[in-house]
Amino acid sequence: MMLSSFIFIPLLAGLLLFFVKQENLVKGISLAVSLAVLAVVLYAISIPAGNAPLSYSRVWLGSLNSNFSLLLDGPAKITTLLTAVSFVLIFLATWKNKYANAHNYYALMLLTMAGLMGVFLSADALLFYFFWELALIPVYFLCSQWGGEKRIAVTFKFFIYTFVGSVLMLIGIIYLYNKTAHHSFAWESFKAVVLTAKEQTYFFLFFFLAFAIKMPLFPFHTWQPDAYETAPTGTTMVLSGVMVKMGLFGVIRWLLPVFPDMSSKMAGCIIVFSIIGILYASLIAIRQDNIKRLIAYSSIAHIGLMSASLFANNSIAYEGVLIQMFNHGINIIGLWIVVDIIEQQTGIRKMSELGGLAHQAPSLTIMLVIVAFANIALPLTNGFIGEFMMFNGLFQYNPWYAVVAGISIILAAVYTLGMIQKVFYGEKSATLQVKDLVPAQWLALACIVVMIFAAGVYPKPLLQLGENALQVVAGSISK
Amino acid sequence: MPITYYIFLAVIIFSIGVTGVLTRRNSIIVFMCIELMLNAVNLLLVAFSKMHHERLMLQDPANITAGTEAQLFVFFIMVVAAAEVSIGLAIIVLMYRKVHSVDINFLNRLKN
Amino acid sequence: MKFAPLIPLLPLAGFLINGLLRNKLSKTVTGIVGSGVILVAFLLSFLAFTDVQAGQTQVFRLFDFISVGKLHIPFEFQVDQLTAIFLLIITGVGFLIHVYSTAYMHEETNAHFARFFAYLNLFVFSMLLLVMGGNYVIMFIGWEGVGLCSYLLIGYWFKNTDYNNAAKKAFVMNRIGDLGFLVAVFWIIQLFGTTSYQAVFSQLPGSFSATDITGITLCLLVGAMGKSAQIPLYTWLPDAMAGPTPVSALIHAATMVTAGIYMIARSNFLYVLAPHSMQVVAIIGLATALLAATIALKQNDIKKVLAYSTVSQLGYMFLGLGVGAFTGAVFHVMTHAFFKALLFLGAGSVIHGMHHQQDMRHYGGLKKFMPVTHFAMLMGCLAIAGIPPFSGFFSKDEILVAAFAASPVYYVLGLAGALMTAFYMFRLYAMTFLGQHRGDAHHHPHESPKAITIPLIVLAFLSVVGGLIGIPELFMKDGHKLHNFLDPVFKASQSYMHEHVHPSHSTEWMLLAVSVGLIVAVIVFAVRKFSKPQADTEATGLGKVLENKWYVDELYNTVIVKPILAIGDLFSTAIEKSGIDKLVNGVGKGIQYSSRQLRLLQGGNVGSYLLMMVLSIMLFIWLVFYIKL
Amino acid sequence: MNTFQIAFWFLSALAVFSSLMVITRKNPVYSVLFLIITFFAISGHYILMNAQFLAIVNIIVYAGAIMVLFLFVLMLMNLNKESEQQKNKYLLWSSAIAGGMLMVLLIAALHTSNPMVLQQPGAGGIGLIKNLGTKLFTDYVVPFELSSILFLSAMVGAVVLGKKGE
Amino acid sequence: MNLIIFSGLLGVCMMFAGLFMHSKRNITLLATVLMAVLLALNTWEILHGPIFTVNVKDMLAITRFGLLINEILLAAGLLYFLLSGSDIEKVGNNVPDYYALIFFVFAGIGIATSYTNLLMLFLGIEIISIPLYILTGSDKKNLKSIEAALKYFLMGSFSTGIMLMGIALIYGGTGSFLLAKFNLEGTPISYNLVAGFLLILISMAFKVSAAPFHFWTPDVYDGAPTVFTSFMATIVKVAAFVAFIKLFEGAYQIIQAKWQLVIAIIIAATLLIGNITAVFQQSVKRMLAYSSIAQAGFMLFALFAMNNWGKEGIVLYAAAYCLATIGLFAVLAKMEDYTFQGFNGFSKREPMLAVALTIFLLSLAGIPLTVGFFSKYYMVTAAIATGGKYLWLIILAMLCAAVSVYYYFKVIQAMYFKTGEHTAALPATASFRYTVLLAAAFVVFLGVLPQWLLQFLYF
Repeated sequence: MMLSSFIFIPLLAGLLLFFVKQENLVKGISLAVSLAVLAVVLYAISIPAGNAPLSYSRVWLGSLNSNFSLLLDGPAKITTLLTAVSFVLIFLATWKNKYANAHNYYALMLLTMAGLMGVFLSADALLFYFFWELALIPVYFLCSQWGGEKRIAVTFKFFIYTFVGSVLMLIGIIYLYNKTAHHSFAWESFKAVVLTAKEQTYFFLFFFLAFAIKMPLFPFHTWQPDAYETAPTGTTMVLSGVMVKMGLFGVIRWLLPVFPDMSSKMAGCIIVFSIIGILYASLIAIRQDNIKRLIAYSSIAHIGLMSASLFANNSIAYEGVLIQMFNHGINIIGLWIVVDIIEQQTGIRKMSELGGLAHQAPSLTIMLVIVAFANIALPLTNGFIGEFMMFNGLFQYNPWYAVVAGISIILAAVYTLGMIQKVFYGEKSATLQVKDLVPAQWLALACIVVMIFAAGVYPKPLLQLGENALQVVAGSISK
Repeated sequence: MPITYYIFLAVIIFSIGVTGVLTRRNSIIVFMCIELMLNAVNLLLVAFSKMHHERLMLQDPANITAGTEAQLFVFFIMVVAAAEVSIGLAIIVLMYRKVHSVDINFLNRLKN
Repeated sequence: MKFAPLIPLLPLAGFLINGLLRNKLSKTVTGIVGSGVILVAFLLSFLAFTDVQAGQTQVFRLFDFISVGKLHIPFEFQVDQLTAIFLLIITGVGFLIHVYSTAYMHEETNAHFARFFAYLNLFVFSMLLLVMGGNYVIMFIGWEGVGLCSYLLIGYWFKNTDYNNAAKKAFVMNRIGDLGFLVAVFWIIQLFGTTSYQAVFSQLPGSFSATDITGITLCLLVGAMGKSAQIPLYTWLPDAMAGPTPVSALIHAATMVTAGIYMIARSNFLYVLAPHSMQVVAIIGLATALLAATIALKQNDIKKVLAYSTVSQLGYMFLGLGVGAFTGAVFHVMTHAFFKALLFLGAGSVIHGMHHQQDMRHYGGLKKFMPVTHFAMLMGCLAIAGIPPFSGFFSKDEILVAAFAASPVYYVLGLAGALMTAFYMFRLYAMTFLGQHRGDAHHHPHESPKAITIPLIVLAFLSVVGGLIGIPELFMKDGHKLHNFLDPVFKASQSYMHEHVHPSHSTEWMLLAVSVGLIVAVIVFAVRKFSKPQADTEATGLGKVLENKWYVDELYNTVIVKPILAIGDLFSTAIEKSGIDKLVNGVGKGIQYSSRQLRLLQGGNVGSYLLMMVLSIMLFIWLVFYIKL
Repeated sequence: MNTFQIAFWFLSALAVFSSLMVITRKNPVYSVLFLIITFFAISGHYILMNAQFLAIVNIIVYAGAIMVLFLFVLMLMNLNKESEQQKNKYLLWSSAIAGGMLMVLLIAALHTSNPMVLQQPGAGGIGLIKNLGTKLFTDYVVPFELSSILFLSAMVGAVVLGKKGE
Repeated sequence: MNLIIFSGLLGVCMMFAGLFMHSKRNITLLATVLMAVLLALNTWEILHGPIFTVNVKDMLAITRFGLLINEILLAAGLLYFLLSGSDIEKVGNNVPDYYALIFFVFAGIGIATSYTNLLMLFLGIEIISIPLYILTGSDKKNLKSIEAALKYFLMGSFSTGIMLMGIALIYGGTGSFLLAKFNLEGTPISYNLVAGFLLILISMAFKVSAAPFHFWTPDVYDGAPTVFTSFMATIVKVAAFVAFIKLFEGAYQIIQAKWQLVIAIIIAATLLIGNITAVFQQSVKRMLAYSSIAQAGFMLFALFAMNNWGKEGIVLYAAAYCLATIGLFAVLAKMEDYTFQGFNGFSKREPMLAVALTIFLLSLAGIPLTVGFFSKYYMVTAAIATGGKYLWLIILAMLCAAVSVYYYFKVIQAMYFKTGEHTAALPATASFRYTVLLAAAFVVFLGVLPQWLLQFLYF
């Protein structure tokens, strides 16, 4: 019951918000709801589950054998925690932002949250697909309604692109369902399904394509920079911080355990593509002048590393991905918050037109520098832990992959430092007027900074969250 | 006569009807060609009726109504054709009243 | 000893206090906090040192840092002989630099002043983490930490784009090295299953393949190259002069650049098992020493000369490491810390006195304006040139002798480097302090305040006597105290060294005589030549090449930076926009195009509709009757 | 060749010929008349196959009522001239060929379908009104009644479409 | 059976109502009430059996499936009257006659969902078709309407000819018109039978507007008065589908391998043509016409698979498609501009309707949480359950579903993200808005619990 409250609290609150017209009340409710969810999530993940993870199941579609079943295992713990934390941060950081029809905006945000929670919790393939799409629909409206220029076309491309991936996944889900022993959508029976080699190839690819587009993995990434650039920043935070994790999570929950043989067979190919993507995105990021696109490409590079590590077929990389999912989410939200503050005040997102903001906004600068360094995995920040483990795992899979992928840490330094330099350093600009952080923003960024260091210095609690999952996947890898 | 002859005959007339539908532009003639097609079908049905009647009579001489269902079907086809004709001609007349033409290609606003 | 974990925490505390309260604290408080924590750390280090001297080494396991499956990386500190030496150097020299900074940076506003001290403290913290770490991962944390701090400090004056670029360059080049280090760490994890020094070294020599060990050591070397500014990753160090002078002193003397030496010395056991790597270390060291020395010959910026001299001296240390003289290398680190800190701080004093003029061509005759600085600098120059009994003599001599033992070629080239060192250092000395003053008449140079001169005097003293802890056998039996002290660290590996034939005492005497004689000759020549004002002529030929640092920066720019940017452009325009994205959009466009074409089927003509229907019927009849399935 | 066969061939030839005429005559009135001839020929076939009732109905309903209706409309519209525009030549020929091909295909598909040979007329009374009527009002009463709905709607339709005064 | 008898009778009632009632409003009201009565009668039949026992003599067989479909279609019809009644009034003067014709169509639907004899199929299809020809041409002032009627009529009669040829050939092959007699396992398959089935298949494909026999659909749907397009595109089409499925239900196994290929080709062509052509349309009405072709492609999966999934899928599809399309057309009929631009800024004009329309469009696109998702889901499941041989077809179908998102979402984009010239509210009553919203809510309800509807198949 507690698990379903992860979904239903934001869902019901979101529906309610459509009818609340006062802007401040709406904001307050959203923040309160996200805090409430965070509280519930924290409580749920702190329950020592013993060997059996927390779960909940109820018959949904009897004749289809599809249940409303939720499961809070390691990956789910991390991703739900990320979701809950992210939304609190987002609501906090964008407290001052003005939106036309704010109630609709916040309602859709909460619906997105519900969808995301559902994706991360479902242990039933049909339910998973349901939420998979449901998370997308509010985002479509958010981006199309409150986004920047060309928002309609860009969002549409994003939507159709991901939709194509997910319909293919649907075919896969139905096919597997048909192959299960008792026609069931349950995760357990999916894991037990026996397929021929040819079927495995097809349906592995179907599932993978859906996840790869969502992540996004090179070369399916082209929707992403545009979408990040045009979406309203609050939504961009959701997209980049949490939503891209849907793809990774999908791989963790539905691809690796269900297609263990195929996963190791295709691993080489996928890792190569991931690594190409890492370098490719990093190199493009170096040449970006638009700060939002820069962050978008940096995200592609980071996600590429995570996807490569997921297939590296060892527990260190896997665990690294889990905690990096959380850390990357936090860090990139931090980056977006800063970008949003700058854009809200100056209306500029071209780095060449910015500069010298450090004089006017020292706190902002410091926060950004910390977040940026966490983003390029400086030790003692959270980014390091995950990347260290992922590179380590990748190295064990194939040293050359780790070395080539490792070039990205150099390139990441280049573009991140370039960004800091162009935006914050240099002579004080006469035309740009930037005020330093307001309390809500300060609080959000401070939370992020604290999390960055906490997870960077003492990552054990986070690592333990994922440990449970480790056994699950380790079991399926050896299957 | 072998039944195939009747089949051929019906198919020939049917095809002539189809050809007429395809080649003519006068909607009344097109409609007449459709009637021709229906008559070909009727002919075929009657032939099959006869065929099955004879086949079944060989098995069971008492079954004198064997095969009549096809003839009744023909009867119904005629009924329906009559109804169809009344509507069809009404539509054609309607069109003629508006545009003074019965050319099927004359009205061509709905496309693409 | 039990307070040892506090040593890095103190600077961290200083960093936090200065950093978080930067708007509230006065400069005095900031200075006291900033220097005070280092002083306390130095005292604690000294206590630890005495404990170590008494033979007590210890590993502090604080908590589990990363612990997954079979991999356990604890957050641990290890204090042994090598660490103790480095602790003393870092906190000792670091403290002097902090004191010096209180005066040097006094013109900054409160907040920036505090920021500066916060960075300095963080720098020391990172370096302490680096040398105290009980495993490679902790070392890596410090390793990257110093990179970060160098970035922050070099770009301290963030208004200036050139400074920012220098800072970025430093960080990026360090990152290249860091990648090597990181790969080495992964390799170590794969090979040994752990990263703790004790656990790793206790498995050696073992039956590991030479490839693995060579690979690990080479990767570590890449890391060391980045941090210790060796060819090909040395170009950031001269540019790092963009930072305030105390920062240069800190980077060049006490921290950061010595990290590479520390790391290789720490991994000595691995290196001795990989003779090829050793050779590479030696060759790179030698090449760096020579290259940097040649460049230093023609530089006019006082800090640039010192910077290249640092690179050159680091090359010596690498040479020492490469030929197996680990003690010698560490020894040179120590003496170098003294005299290079001295030289930089002295140069800072000069710059301070000369109102931020750094070009030596505008100096001259400062001897009479700044006597203390002059004296200290002279000591420093003598020490770095290797005149006995100054400290540099002993350490450099030890390395050269070891190099001779490995190969006379190393020795000859090393000696050539040493001669150049003497030459450019005394060129610097002469141009700065001797002759006539060439600067503006109305900007009178002045001696620096006490907070600057006292550290200079202390360092001058250390530069003079610092070498005495390592007197070679030649002069005194058991005179090499440092060797004895460090012996436990290197003992295990020494037995696996390829024994070089140790030169006989007579050879050693001869070598000494030759080197000292030549150096003195060079010094005399340099002093004579550069005391007089130089004709301001355009350099030509080799001179121009040297003045432009062998055009290495330009080479890197053309061969690496520009192609990468070009590839980035290519990717973002050709492949991203008109490649992949066009393909994706092309699908959409294709559908729209086919939509436009397909709707032409719907011509609005009943006749053609019927015709198409009939044709379709025929198709299906044909399909059903004439296609066998 | 007996009379039955002679009648068969004659009627078949007549039917095919006149139906060809239907689709080739420019003047729609001729087409109608040839169609009526075709109906007569077909009715002749019905008689050959003992379907006397249908033969009569065919003539009364089709030739008598329906075709007169057609003729009436044609006359009403004054379309008895050769006013019909020709189709595009290519379309015309392709249509004709398509029709021919359809015939060939169907014949080819069905030429071996059934070896059954029909007997001479007179055997059995399936075409008698009595038999048909019995069957129609017992087994086929449901469709018979339901066809009234069809007529009702046709009637309503004629009103809806034909009524003036909009 | 109740449906067939009473819809005929009620049709006659409507005919005569015109004599006594002169207020169009009242006529609509009467028709709505009568439709509700019809719905109640069908419900009664589901629960308690028919009111009259008629000896149908192998002509009809009332099945639960048929009754459920009737029930859905009647409910859709009621919704249609409620939403579009006021627009029916505007088509012309013969309002009672239009209603009468619609009731007659329902009689045809009753036949089409329960026939067991090809004669009844033929009659049913004709009873459905002939009123539709009339309704299509009922806007006599409008040349488009007449053109549509002519086209529909000519092509419809042509396809009737094809169907009759097919029936004749089948009769030649089997000697019977009974569906039950077709499944002659073990006996050699006669060519007559094959050709006959093929021809019937083609004519039924025509009726459900499957490509390449779909050509009439866009033109007729576009030209007919919008209210009647709504009726034709939804209720009638579903009925035709059910008739189609019933036809092949018994006869299918005989020649399954070949049939599957033929139907697969038809499905592929239908999906491609429907979806792709819809992309470039400028008029929402015409887009919906193509979309109805596209949806037909999905419904054909039921025929392709011919298993229980497909049947359940058709039930859901009937509900999904009718609700959404009737709702869309009802709003469309009140719009002054049928192009996509006409919907610009619609969310400002009619926020409630915009939400409902969005839900309808999402349902048509097959997005989860709407019944449209489950209807597509069941179809795909049905197809997959036949084995992996036609995976390409399923992939194609799903990709086409993605294409369909393109044109459905264009309406959503126009409604929400663009600003339009028209700002006044639609000429619609509050009850209209609430009814549409209720229908949308029902779409969502079925989208969460499709079982609620499907359970009626099996109790």
